[in-house]
Amino acid sequence: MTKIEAYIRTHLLEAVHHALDELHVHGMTVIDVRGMGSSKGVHHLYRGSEYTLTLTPRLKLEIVVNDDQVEEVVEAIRKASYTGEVGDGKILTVSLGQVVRIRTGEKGEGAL
Amino acid sequence: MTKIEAYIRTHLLEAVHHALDELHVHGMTVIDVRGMGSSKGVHHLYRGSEYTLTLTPRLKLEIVVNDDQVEEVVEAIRKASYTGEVGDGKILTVSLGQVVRIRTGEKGEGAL
Amino acid sequence: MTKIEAYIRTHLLEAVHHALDELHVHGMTVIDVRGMGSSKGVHHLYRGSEYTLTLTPRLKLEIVVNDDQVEEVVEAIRKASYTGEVGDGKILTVSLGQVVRIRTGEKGEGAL
Amino acid sequence: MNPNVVPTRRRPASILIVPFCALAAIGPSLASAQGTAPAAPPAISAADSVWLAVSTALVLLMTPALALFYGGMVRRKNVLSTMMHSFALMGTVSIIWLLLTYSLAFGKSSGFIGSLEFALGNGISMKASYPHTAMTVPAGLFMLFQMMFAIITPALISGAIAERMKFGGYLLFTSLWAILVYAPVACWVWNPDGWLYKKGVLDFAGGTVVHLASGVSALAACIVLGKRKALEQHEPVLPNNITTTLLGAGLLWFGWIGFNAGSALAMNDIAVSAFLSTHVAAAAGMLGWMLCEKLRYGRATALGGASGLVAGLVGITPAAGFVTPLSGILIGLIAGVLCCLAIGLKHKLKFDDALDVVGVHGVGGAAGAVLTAILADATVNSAVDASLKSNGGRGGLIMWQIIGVLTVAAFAFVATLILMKITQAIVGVRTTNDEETQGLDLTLHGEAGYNL
Amino acid sequence: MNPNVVPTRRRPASILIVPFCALAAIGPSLASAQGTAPAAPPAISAADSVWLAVSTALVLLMTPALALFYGGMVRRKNVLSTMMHSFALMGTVSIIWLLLTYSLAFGKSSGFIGSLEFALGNGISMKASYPHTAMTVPAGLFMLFQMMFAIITPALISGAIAERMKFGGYLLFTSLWAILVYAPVACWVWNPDGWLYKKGVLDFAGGTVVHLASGVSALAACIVLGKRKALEQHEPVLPNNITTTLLGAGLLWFGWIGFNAGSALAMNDIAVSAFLSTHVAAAAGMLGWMLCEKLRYGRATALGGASGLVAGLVGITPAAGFVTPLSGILIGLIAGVLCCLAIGLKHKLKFDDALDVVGVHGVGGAAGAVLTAILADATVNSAVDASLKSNGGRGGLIMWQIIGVLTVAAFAFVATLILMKITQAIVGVRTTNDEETQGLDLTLHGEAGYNL
Amino acid sequence: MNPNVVPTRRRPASILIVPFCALAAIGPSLASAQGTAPAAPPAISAADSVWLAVSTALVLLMTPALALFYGGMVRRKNVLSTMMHSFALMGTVSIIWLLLTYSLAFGKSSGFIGSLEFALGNGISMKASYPHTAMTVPAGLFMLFQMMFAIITPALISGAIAERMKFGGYLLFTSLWAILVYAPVACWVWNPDGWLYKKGVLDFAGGTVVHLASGVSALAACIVLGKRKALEQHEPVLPNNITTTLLGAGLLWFGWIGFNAGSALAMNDIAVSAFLSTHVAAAAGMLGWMLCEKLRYGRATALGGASGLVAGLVGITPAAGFVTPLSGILIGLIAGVLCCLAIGLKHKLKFDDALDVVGVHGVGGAAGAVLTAILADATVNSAVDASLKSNGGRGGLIMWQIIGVLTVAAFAFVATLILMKITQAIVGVRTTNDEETQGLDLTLHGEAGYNL
Ligand SMILES: Nc1ncnc2c1ncn2[C@@H]1O[C@H](COP(=O)(O)OP(=O)(O)O)[C@@H](O)[C@H]1O
Ligand SMILES: Nc1ncnc2c1ncn2[C@@H]1O[C@H](COP(=O)(O)OP(=O)(O)O)[C@@H](O)[C@H]1O
Ligand SMILES: Nc1ncnc2c1ncn2[C@@H]1O[C@H](COP(=O)(O)OP(=O)(O)O)[C@@H](O)[C@H]1O
Repeated sequence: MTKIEAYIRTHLLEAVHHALDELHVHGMTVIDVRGMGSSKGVHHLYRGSEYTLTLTPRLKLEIVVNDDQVEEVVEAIRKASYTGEVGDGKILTVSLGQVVRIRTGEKGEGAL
Repeated sequence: MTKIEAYIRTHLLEAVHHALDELHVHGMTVIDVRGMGSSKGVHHLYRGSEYTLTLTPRLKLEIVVNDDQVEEVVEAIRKASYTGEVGDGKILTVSLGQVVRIRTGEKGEGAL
Repeated sequence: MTKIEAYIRTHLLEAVHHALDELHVHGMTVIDVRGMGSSKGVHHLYRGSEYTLTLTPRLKLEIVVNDDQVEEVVEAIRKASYTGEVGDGKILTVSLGQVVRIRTGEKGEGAL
Repeated sequence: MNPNVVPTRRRPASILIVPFCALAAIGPSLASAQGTAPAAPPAISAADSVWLAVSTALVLLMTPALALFYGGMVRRKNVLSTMMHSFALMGTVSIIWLLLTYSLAFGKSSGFIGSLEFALGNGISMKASYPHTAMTVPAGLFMLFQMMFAIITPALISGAIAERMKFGGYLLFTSLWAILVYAPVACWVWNPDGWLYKKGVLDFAGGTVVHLASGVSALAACIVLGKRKALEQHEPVLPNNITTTLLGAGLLWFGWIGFNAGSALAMNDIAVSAFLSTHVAAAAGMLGWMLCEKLRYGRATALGGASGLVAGLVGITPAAGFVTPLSGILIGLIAGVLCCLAIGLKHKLKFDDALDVVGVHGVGGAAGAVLTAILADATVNSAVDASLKSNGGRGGLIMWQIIGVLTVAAFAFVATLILMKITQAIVGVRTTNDEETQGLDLTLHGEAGYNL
Repeated sequence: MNPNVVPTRRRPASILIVPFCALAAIGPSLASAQGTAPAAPPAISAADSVWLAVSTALVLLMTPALALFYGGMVRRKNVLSTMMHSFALMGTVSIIWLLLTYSLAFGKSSGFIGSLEFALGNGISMKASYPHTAMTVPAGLFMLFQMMFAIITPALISGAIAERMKFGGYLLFTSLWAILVYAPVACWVWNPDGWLYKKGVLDFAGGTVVHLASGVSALAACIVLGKRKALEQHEPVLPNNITTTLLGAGLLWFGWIGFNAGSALAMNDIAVSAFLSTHVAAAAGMLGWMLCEKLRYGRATALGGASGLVAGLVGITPAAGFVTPLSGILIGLIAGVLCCLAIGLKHKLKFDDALDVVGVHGVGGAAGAVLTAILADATVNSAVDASLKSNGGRGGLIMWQIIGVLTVAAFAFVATLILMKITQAIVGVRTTNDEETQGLDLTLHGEAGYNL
Repeated sequence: MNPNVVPTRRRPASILIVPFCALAAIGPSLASAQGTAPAAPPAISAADSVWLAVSTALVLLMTPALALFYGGMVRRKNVLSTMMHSFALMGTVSIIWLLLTYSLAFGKSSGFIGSLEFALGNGISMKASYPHTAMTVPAGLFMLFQMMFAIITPALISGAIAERMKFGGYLLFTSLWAILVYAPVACWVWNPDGWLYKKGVLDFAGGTVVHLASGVSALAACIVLGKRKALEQHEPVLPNNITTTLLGAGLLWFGWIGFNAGSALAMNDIAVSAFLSTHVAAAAGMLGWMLCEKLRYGRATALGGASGLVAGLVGITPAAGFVTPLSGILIGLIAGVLCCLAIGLKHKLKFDDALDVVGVHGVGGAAGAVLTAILADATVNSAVDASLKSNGGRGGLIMWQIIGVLTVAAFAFVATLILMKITQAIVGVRTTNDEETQGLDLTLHGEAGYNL
């Protein structure tokens, strides 16, 4: 089993969600994060004090899939979260030890 | 060393916390997340516009333990976060490279 | 490729940020979390009801780096997030399968 | 007993003290003439009417203020349902009051409940004053002013039943309560024919009618309702937004000026005294509560300060127009400290009074009523003089004031128990465990307070 | 036609009904004398002036209240830009009104637009009353009171164009609108020389001038602006903070007392009637909307309650000083239910009226205006009698009221289309996609509403 | 010099201009009689009393409003401690004022400090007017009105010392300041025996007493306290909730009507002028600041708009009842732009004035005082005429006004330095580094503002 993690732009969640649906991937966890990378960051202005916050709002997605699905899911996420502008983000894969479904106690593939 | 990750229902945090105490596991990190899976999601109604938000509030737990503790901890979490209703969540394990305790610089088991 | 994860004190973000800059590491994702460990937790008082919240605000940092950089980055984070008081936190490393840059589709080292 | 010498919170405004404007306008001669010939109702005073209209608007604002005060203290998942408890009564009780309960409270009466003479808003003049007591303001305005009191009183109860009551059940219960508890009690104490009123019981702005009645009813209501699951499971119950509660407290202080100083029903020395004693009592209440916290817990909190100023305002409500400024400080201080201690009762006695309505309004209201009898000063308000006389001195006044407190408390408690049981039988009162854990905002109203 | 018998929302305050204070002071004799000799302007009344000053302050508060009401309903990334839409007009329109538009609205007029006699604040006395109608308050105060109406009216429109309009474009458009739409319409309906005013059209506090005009203009404005991207992409658009919206609604209710009861321009029976009918209409509006939701969606919401009380207030605005309390309940109820249904139109007709200005203020304003003609009661306000007479009875009044609604609606709609197009040509009206996705707070103002 | 011809902000309300109500009631004859025989105090006017009571309530609301205004601007971890800084003074200063400082400010005086004649609230009548100047309102009400000014002035200082001051130290310092700085300054400028008052220095509603004094003291206080660690470490300091600050600004604008127009102490042409100039100054101040931001930073912000309207209100405070509406616009505009630039000083001069009290209230207050002398208009307020005469023309008035500014500034600055040092010695003023990093809400008060 593998966990796919993706850092994406906040407003592209719907698009990724849609792309996953088409692959019949229905399980996902979303986390509000702040990220920095190649992009410049955002300017804030409060009573004349200007701040450039390099950390800008992003979403982190975590999707546990069977290993055979990894390729297509990664590709689907990439397409759906692509804009071509600096700041699009990254997709990572982490291989998991075990996966347990709390409700049933099923392990491994059955847990999804 | 292994990191146990669990997606659970928000109101079961206290229960899991309690279960971990009994195993003398005192280190944990909790993250507010939104998740989707088999459960239907929640209906919102604003001035006649109805939305079904498939992403519902969940908690993600991250617990670093020694490999020999993994089984009992996973089981303890499963029991404590179990309701039997769709939406209970998942537990994952990720094997770690190294673990460092910032305060002391201790590595590995000593870091916990 | 490796993902370095660190649980640190919220007010030390700037310091770590600075330390990473010096290593020319510009990519990072920051997550607001609550953590417990050796430290006692914080007292809240509302109309005579006192609560000790063992979960206190912390930040989780996620930094993807090339394997050759892991050591120096971990060390840099440790130095920057060190106070010597109980509650400084932990640093973990997780080895990744693949890493993809959404904007370009580059994989592996090129993705950073 | 000749009503013209009955001490009232109303008469000073209209007869014993002649409104300034009349003075300025018509001069002492006619003024004293009025004093001696109450038969002829005093002319309507535009200035007094403006003051009462403004006070009415101020008291109107207190219910949204209460929504904020309470809303900030509950958990985020229940913030809207809690605020709705106050807002919704601005809808239901306003209509009920105009159509029915104003008449039950202020219509001609045998002493226990008013007649239907004003039912459906009949016979409420926008030009002439309320017929049964001498006033210098139009009856319609007096009715509106009293309406605001009728709205906020049941809303106060909502703090006790927060986070676990069915919305339908809440609406039914509060409507019944407005008719069967508030109206009678208001009649007893404020209707010129009311039996407690005739005994010279002093309640300037509602210590008994508003705070004691709601505080005691809160106790009965939360006993019937039972504890929140979170308490049983010892989960921490953290207020979602104390800045909202502070805002509510600030607006309550502002509105309370209309509540107390407006209860003089005219702009005169009584109104000014009430304004002053009210303000310093709020100040002293805040300091008293914070001091109590500092001594007991080592720190003074913002929530404590907000609670303390409300406690001070509750304590001074029955006394406002009857006491000196220094007595105002004393009452506020006592109320602040006392309520700070009283909110501990619920833990000992194991009832779940979510937002401490019993400790603040019940205890504070009772204390205020008794302190009023002790500190009421004839030099501040000649009505006190009359009241002392008709009760054969201070002792008699205190005794009757205590009798008033006990009767109202007993009635409100029993009646509320019954009404809650009836509601339980008809539509139910308690939400399901699932609704309670998920939060009432989403499960009962389909909304989230914050989507931040 | 002799202006002295023209029915007006103003005259009752000053001539047909004699202010209390005058009464109390000078006695019936002179009072009736005034009634018969309006040539001699009535004396300035301090009490009436206090009431109008207070009412002005209350209406002033309504614009910040609107900022909160609207601000809570948008997405968190646009909360400040939305609140700025209301606050900024407190800056621009206040100045424009003093320098120009007060004169265009209330200066001597041919019936369609006022002269420049008061331009740059000239000839506005702080001592003497407005010269063209009999009033008991200083002209400067009357001008200030009207200024607050001029501010909030264009601010109401901002709800329709929220989350996607350029700030510069917004400021230009609203300034043009204040001059070229609000001033003329106010002149037609409220200027004693106004052509609709002379026809005896009844608009007590602005159902036509304020709500209908802004509601219809909102439709035109959001048509020109187009839909938000989020809607096209069917993203959920969740209100960021409904507690803020509830606070705004509470403050609006509070301020609306000044808006409606203050429009009597004196403290008298008309003011009291207006206060009462306004309050119960708000109450009934809240209940109506919540009932409608309960029946349609199975649950009543807090946002619905807040929307309903505003709908009730919108509905009663033109009627306030003309109808009985029971009619007030009826109007509020109808407005609440009607607006609850009307906000569905935008989905059918596919225009993006972000915060339902059309459904609430357009529909509610129109309904209120017509209901005013149907329910206006001569026993409440003798101006109704005059208006009925001059229109040859109820039928004629209703007809003229409808004509008034249609003319104002048509004018406001067309004029707004043109002004939006002009603004588009000069500075542009629509933000870029990028600004819209990132949020206007950061992209247009460089701020985040919340850094929690 | 005969006090009866001393120009005052108070006399116009009572003698030079006869209250409307009196006019309406008693007619010109007696009116002019009053004008010529000030010896006999004018009758109490109910209408004037209502206006002052309402104004008092409005100013009361300004301190909670300030708590919101400031609370929204600090970091979330300090929101409650910052709000407490305002709320707590509603407790302490209210009591201190009644018991002591009212007498020190307004008791019979040698010119520098008042006697103890009113100490412990003695001799403050609820019926008769303040003995040392002719007024048409009861002394008790005048005392209450002034109390609200005494509360908010030290609260203004709290913005400068936010996020790093011990709560105990804050309470001690502000109490000392209320007694040893506010009372004397109020005596100099507003007591009929005050030495600056006798020089004909014009301060209608507190430009010198309230804003300049607090602004300069803020500078001294934050110098003693030192910089926040966050600033030294160049961490971004982001306001936690600007919607809260906007709400505060809206309520401040609302309350300021009472602050300025209420300072006429009667409902008359002066009050109306003050209301009008105050409102347009706030409007112009908002536009001025936003314009300044637009030019300097390319964007206008919501926080800037809120700051600008406050700056405009600060600027007009000393001038309100003395200038024409157009001068009001000018003063507001200047104040808005000037303060927008002035808040940059702290970066250059390296003092940590957290919420820009120096830049807004210090600079704005000083500018307002001088502009008052330049623009004060005898046709608006005959007191200006008297003041010009007694100072030998405009030049003399300006000179004396500047002397007033400099003396008050010097005194407030030095006295604050000393009081802060004393406080430091007794209970300490600065929180520990740990408290500062964790946030004062949790460490000093044991609360979190938000548990969302
Ligand atoms: N090395 C990294 N480690 C962790 N997160 C990263 C890293 N690089 C980028 N990110 C995440 O991806 C987001 C976008 O990355 P960025 O480099 O700005 O875009 P791009 O990949 O188009 O150059 C960042 O905001 C951050 O959340
Ligand atoms: N494939 C997945 N990847 C990541 N998180 C998941 C996945 N499936 C479920 N989750 C998390 O677990 C939570 C509960 O899962 P769900 O499938 O609804 O319950 P159940 O396991 O009882 O069917 C989800 O809200 C989500 O946070
Ligand atoms: N076993 C663990 N698993 C996950 N997170 C942990 C663990 N132990 C500590 N943490 C994180 O590190 C933070 C600090 O740890 P703590 O043990 O309190 O400090 P120290 O390492 O100095 O003893 C905690 O708040 C928590 O977020």
